[in-house]
Amino acid sequence: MTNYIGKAVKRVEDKRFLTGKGRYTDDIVLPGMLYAYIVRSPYAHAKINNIDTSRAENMDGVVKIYTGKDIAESGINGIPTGWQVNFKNGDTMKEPPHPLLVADKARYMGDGVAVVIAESREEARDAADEIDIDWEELPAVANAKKATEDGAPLVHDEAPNNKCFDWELGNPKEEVDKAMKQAHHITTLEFTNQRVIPNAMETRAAIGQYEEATGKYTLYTTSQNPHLTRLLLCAFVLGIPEHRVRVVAPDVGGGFGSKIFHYAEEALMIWCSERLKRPVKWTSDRSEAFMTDAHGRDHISKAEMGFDKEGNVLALRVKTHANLGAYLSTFAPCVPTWLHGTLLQGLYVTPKINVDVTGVFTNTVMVDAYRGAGRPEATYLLERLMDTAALEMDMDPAELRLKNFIPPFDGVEQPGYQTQVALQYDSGNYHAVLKRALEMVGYEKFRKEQAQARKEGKLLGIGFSTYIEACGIAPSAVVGALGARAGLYEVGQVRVQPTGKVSVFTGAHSHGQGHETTFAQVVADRLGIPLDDVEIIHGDSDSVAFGMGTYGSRSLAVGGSAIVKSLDKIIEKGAKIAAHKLEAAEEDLEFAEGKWTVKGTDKSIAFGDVALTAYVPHDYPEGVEPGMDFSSFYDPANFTYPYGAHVAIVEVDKDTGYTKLKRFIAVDDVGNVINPMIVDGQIHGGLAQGIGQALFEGAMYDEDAQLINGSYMDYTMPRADDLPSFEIDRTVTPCPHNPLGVKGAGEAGCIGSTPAVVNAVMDALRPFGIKKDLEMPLTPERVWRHMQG
Amino acid sequence: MHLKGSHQFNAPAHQIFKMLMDADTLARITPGVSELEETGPDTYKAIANVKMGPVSGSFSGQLEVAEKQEPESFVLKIQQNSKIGNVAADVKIDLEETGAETTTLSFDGKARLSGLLARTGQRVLSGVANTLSKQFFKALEEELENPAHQPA
Amino acid sequence: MVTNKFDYIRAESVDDAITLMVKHGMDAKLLAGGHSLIPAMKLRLNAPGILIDIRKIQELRYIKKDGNKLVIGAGATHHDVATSELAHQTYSMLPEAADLIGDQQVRNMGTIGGSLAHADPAADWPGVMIAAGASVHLKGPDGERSVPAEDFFTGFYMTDLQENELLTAISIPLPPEGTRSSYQKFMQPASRFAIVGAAAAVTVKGGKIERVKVGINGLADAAFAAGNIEKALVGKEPTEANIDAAVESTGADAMVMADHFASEEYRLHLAKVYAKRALMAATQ
Amino acid sequence: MPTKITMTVNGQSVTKDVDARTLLVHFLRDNLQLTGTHVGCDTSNCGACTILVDGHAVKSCTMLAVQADGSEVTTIEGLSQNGEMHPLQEGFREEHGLQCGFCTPGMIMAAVDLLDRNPDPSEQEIREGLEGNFCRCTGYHNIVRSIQYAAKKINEPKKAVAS
Repeated sequence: MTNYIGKAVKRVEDKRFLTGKGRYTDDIVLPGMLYAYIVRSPYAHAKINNIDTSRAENMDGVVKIYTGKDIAESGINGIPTGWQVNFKNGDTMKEPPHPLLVADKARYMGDGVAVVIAESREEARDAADEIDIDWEELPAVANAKKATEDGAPLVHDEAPNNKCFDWELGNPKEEVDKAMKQAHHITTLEFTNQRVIPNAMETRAAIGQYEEATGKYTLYTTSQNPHLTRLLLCAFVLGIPEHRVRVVAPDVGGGFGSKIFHYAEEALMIWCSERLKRPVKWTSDRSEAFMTDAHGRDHISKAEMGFDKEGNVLALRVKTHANLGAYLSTFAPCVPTWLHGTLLQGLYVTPKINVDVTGVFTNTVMVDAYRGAGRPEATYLLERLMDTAALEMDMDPAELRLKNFIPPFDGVEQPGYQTQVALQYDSGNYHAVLKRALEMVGYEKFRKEQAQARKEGKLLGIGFSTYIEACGIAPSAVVGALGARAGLYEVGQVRVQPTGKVSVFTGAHSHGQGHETTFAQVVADRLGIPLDDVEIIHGDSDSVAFGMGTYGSRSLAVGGSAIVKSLDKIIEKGAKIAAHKLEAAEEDLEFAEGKWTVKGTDKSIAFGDVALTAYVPHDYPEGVEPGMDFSSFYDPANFTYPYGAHVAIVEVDKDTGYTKLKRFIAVDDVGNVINPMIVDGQIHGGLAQGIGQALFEGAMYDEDAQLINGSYMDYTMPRADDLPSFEIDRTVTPCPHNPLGVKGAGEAGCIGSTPAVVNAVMDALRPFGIKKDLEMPLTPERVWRHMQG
Repeated sequence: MHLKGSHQFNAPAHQIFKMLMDADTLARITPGVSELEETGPDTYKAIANVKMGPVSGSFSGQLEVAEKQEPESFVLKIQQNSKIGNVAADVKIDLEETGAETTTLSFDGKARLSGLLARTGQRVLSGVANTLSKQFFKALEEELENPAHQPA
Repeated sequence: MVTNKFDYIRAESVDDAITLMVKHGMDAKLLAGGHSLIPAMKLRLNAPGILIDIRKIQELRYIKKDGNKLVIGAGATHHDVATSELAHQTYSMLPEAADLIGDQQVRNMGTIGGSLAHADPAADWPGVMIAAGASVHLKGPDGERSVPAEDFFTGFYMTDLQENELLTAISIPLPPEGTRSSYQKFMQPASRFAIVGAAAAVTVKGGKIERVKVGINGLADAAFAAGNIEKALVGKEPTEANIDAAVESTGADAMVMADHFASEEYRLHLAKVYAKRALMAATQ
Repeated sequence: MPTKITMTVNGQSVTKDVDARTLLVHFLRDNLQLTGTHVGCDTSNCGACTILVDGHAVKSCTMLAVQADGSEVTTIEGLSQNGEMHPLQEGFREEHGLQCGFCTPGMIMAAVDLLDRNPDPSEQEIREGLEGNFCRCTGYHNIVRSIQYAAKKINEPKKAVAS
């Protein structure tokens, strides 16, 4: 009855969303609130000679206009970076200042120049049109590889050749070169993993509120991690006292990575509010979101994989130029390095791996984590290599993978698997997921259908992708050594109320993942109480002690584990009280179904009675404190490593190059599952985004680094009729090192699906010969040109 | 955006060239241009009102005639700014006499857009360019046929 | 996202709308469904001083048979056409095309008159109206006139509409027996406008094509009638080989548009493919 | 110059002065505090702002409040009757048709129109019927299931009566 783990419990949070009662940042209206509109650079790179705000200042409703000069003169710092990656020679990465508004020079189209604050949204917008800026356009660069060439426009004077860092991981280059020389066959791919725009359906928004009487600051913001935002805001940007700052991330309409970061607008709203002594709200337009939300991916890579005669992988060599954009976003340096290079072992026993990454500044929006962050890039690279190699060596792509997989290990009886690229995988049976996927797709039958279809002139294709990812990024000591400037633990507080109802405070933030349900299931199940007796509180730094937020599929593995630690403390303390009340020895008690029972008797005391006793401690064990409220910090021992096998079946229209995704099969292993309905939902959403990258999405910059598809009229979002119903299944290999045995499911779908779709299209195009130059997204024209020769 | 096009006129090259060098004529035949004021040798201040379907904007900026090779070619350098975005274009104009009284005018150049126009206007750009060049050629043709408009 | 300031007037009738246009001149714009105009105004790509709302003029919203014609009022929404049995009986391509415009919400608001007057070259109606041999009815201060659809679209967002004229209706001659039609569209995947759309109306008698009309939109800066296809097919049998040969010259004289979704070469290729698909669907 | 407008919103008549340029979505959110209707884009593609005007789904970000003068408007807040969730609301909950919840009100209102036009849609018809609404969370998989659930729930009593 109170057994909730593993059940598809309907979501607790749904009712408010279904009835229009969700509370998103832009829904909040505070007394006396002002509205901000940010004037942005139309140029990707330009000097500001002069800004004339005089006309705008006199317009109706305008309260104040601030420019970058005002910000600079106030003496505050810019937006910091949360991760440091050094040059190979040991030099610190280049970390140029990132002001809230620029004063001298704009470095990307959309760089903030001035903010208009008015009594209404309309008046702020009208006044912005009347600000005259004397621009001096400078040459700009958007392409990461071109940006490193001599003579390329410099984004920051302090970063020669626009290099932020260069970085290497794995076996020494010479060892890899040597292994490559032994190879019977080398598959080489040169490609761009294009820039995609996260497009959470809720655009970013921020309200800054300073109350003069109390000296208290409140920031309402669309954030995936309010505590980190508070820390950065206080310690690095504004230097305001952290204990007087409250950051609230109320309901947040999706993030997908783009709302992890601390953005300039958040600090700016607080800064403005402090000056004007009134709350100030900024809500991004979608057009603005396109050009200011941190984008994802944007790697230019050359990848080579060497094989022996039998098809065993011998070595992998990767050189990547990673576009970081114009400034360093919060986790930007970490994504193409520690979240990408470390995943290049994939599922394969590759004996030698070397990865070399150059982080590059360009005149584009910041690039940072986007669903999967680094891991999709690594997977795309490996899985395109695998399918291409299979084609080139005339082997079956599934067979080639099965041959090269790391043998099964559970991380308990068998040790974890040490890779060539710094990680130790926790547990896995990689053959099992692919075999299950082949079974679901009906592989042999499909190949026959395909052969028949080809005879009829139809282009059917099948593509595979098997992946591993690293979730629940940790432990703090390790990530600290790798450059993280924050710990990556999580906080979980469980407060049992006197009536036995339970409030749980978590630093993990939910913006669609269903924490209010999943976490409640864990708590109710462990305490043996009804789900309805548990409330999950998140997203408010005044309620929740601390937290590191939600990203990298860390919530349950790290945040959930912190809660479990607190639950253990609750049960332990409860046992003391129960033993006293039952006049039994603690070790004679067992806790199950919400009560402590003296083993072998029917003597028991319910959880609620123990809770009441804790708060009304009239008859109470000696030396035990009243109350029942525990907080725990959980710092994980290792990452978790979900994995899976995805298969796509496509049909390409010979006449137009249009690709129709006909089937998509995904078998994922995310460890133990608390709520299968929610996990399935996470997989579905990830698949759509990964398929989106393969077929539809991609930011386009022209030669002047102008973003030319910055609206839904030009940036293709996957729609319902672009996708099939997904066929999904899972295997379960528990994570051996966290108490719930969970691995994380948020990004899996997005990581595995992209290469599966591209591989399927390449397979469909097999009758046109083996070519490798098809770049994502696979637009009809690209595919058509590929067929033309 | 690449700008390219050509049209044959029933006039000798030097006549067309001369017309194109005349500010008043140029102002009359260039679609959208409402004002062209000479600010220096071969340099003009230009005001344009573009009204096309969903887009309507007032542009102002500079127009410069460079690399003059009378009567064969010149380069038109345009910089126009507006609230909805900015346009910068370098267009080479070639006049080739294909007969005694016939000349082919061809242009080839690049327009660079920034701001809102660049971000939202992609779908319509080549159509705009096509229509504007059609209008320009038509207007030039009419000028050539109308002796009253011949520059002195 | 907010528009510039403007004044708003709701016209009560067609004549009222014309009077208002005359009164306010160039500063005014007509607002029908608003689905092209309002987004542009929100982006501030356009800032009319006055909007004259004609959406609620009931005399503009109808679909009826009038003698040997189907007449569609300018105020009929795309949804009205998509669900009109009369329209379906006349040319099946009418509801077919209506159903491919934007999305349901857009079809509920957007009007056929608004779309035709707006003359987006990538819109679906112009090609269909050309293939249907429709006439566009206009009314202005000086009275009424009608223009064949084929001549109505003059350029990029440009039509034969004169200042202060209002598009009131579209009339479509009922097709001869043995006529079938189809509209086929290759969508721009983001906006769902046509990269290329081809509408074909074909009358087959005694196994031979007696009459054929093909309208192409999306390819050039205005929708146009593919006369070459018509010439090549009249009198021929509606075979795939004949159609293949006929569509080969599609768009040969057109100033083909290009954008990042489709280059000139690809667009031109698509025009042939889609002209063929429309003709095949209307004959096979 | 403000214009006085009157409309029925979720069954209640409201009269307010608005500027001509006030979008219907802003009118609902700012003037009537009906914040269940969301703004997700500015080009009328995403559908987050979908509501019913005179029974038809429209994008309230692409309609002026003055255009809705005299109309009957239904928003997500007005969908449940007597405290009972509409079958679509129930379907979205039962089939996990929502995650972050931002697109959900618009998605549901579009689905109301869809089922109104086609009470027993196929999966393909549902997918096509949602072309005006973006969801970034669910991959649409469970949204389709949710609408199927609602269709079944709405049709079952009818079928029972018919037989």
